[in-house]
Amino acid sequence: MTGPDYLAALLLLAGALFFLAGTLGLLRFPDVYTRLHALTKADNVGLGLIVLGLSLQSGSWLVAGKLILIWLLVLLAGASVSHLIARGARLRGIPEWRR
Amino acid sequence: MSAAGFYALAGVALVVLGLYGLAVQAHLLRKLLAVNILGSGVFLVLVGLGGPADAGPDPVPHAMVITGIVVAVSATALGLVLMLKLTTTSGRPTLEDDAPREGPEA
Amino acid sequence: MPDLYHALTLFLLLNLGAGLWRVVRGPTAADRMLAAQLFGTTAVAILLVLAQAGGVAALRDVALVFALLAAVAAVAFVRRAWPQPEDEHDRP
Amino acid sequence: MSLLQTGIDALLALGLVWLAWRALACPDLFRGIVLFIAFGLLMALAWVRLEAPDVALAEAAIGAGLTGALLLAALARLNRIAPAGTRADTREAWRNAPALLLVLAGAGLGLAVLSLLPEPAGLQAQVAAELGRSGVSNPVTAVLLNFRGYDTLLEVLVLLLALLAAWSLEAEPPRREAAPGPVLDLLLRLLLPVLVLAAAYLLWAGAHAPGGAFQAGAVLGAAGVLALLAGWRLQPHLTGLPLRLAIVIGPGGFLLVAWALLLTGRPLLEYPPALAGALILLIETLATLSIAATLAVLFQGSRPAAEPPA
Repeated sequence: MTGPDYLAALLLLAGALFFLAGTLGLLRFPDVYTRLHALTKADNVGLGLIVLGLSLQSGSWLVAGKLILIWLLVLLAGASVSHLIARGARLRGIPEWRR
Repeated sequence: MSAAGFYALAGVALVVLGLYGLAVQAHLLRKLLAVNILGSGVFLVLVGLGGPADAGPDPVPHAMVITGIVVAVSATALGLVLMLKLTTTSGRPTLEDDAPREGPEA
Repeated sequence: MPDLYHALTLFLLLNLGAGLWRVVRGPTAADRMLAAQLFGTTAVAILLVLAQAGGVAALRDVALVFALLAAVAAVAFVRRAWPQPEDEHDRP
Repeated sequence: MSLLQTGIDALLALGLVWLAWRALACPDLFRGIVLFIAFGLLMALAWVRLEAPDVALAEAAIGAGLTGALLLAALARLNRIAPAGTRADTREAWRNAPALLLVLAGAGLGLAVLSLLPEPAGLQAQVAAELGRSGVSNPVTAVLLNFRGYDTLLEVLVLLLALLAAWSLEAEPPRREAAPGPVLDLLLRLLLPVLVLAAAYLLWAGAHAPGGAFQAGAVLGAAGVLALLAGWRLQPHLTGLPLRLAIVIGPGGFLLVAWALLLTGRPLLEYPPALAGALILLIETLATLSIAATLAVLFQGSRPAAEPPA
């Protein structure tokens, strides 16, 4: 393994860590709003880091561009869905967690 | 066992689960889920048995499964329309025989 | 490197399995749908990693389709399957 | 095969069975549907592991997009028609099951599969030998549109049949959709052009790489479903003849090609090798349009003309 390989591996591992954090948040956070917060960490940062690591490994600008397009699409879907669900939850009076 | 073997056996399990669900579930939406799972099991067996050999995967079951997936979704859509129509007419999303009888004594 | 990719795939799959607990537990329908949303993202990550591991470019197309349709089920949920609050559909 | 890969396959296979079981057995229907959506997702991953990227594409478009939306929308309508009817006591039902019969059937099927596994006998060699004359270089597309073209012809006719049956049932017209709101509207405006582009790309790529009419049609159909969910409707002057034309142009064009070939004295759907590539692209393009229109209209469930103009 060479230098870029180590960097890519590091990015992939960091991405995996964010997926773990997202899942843990989904399991441990107390209400739907905080869980949304955890979910978007996996969408934005977790997938982002993995896409970055894989782009380094792919060795082709075309593939890297496609990977980034996929990431942007997931971001768009994740952000919109999070908004729609949070708004829906408020309209339906799902209570927020209070300590 | 090869990877394809795992999936073919999982397919058998899905066929059995689907048949079971189809037989014992009263709710028609659940029956539709069961049919879909049954179909997925059949697809897995088909592709698993033609699975990656030395000559590569067999494209014929792949083609059959692709048509199968599209037919399954259109059949599901039709099934859902039928279910809704039946529910509007009879007030229950179940077939007559599955529902508890509501005789005059009830 | 291939081992790293496969280990990563396995790890992401285990993540997905853990997320299933939220689908089963709920408590609200929104929680279950959220978990399904996370599964979609995880599947995209798995597909991209597997594409790199096996050198199969077509898997990136599968990931692309997943990314494109990630919102469909959730939008169907928000717009249809979630019981509407009373005033919502009376607006023009 | 490394231990890690075996672990992935074992986990996926077990996950599929577990999800199917929970989807069928859990008491709440909504939960069952969400589990079924997750099941479709894992199916796509399983196809990838089985080296079937074409199937994975179709499953991703249909399993992850369309089926979930279809089931959720139907559940919503069901809740409106019969609010009490969506909770059936499954426990009761699971007790009275003909379990022994099913265990026997499962054992028989399992034995059959196990006996067939050691010597996979496929048609790889035959397909590879004829691939040069098929007009495309993706073997799955060659099988779908050339070697077994009659299969695909009947399949698009099945789609049409399903739509005609659904329309003939005169289901209740869908309720007026609430206003989509700025976020959903923006999502659609950004996503729909990309979806159309991706469908065109999949259609074009199908000749030499995984993709093709079914995958492209499913992606385009999902775009239609998304638009319907946001409350976008066809202009009234498009719901009549133009929509019906889009629905029948796939099977119609396919039949015309088959008929024209018969007139030249060839067997049914045997293309001249020089024209095969162009004919396949033509049929696939028309089929993509029809599959997309049919899937989107099936999602709506009722005849669009029956709706009052908004």
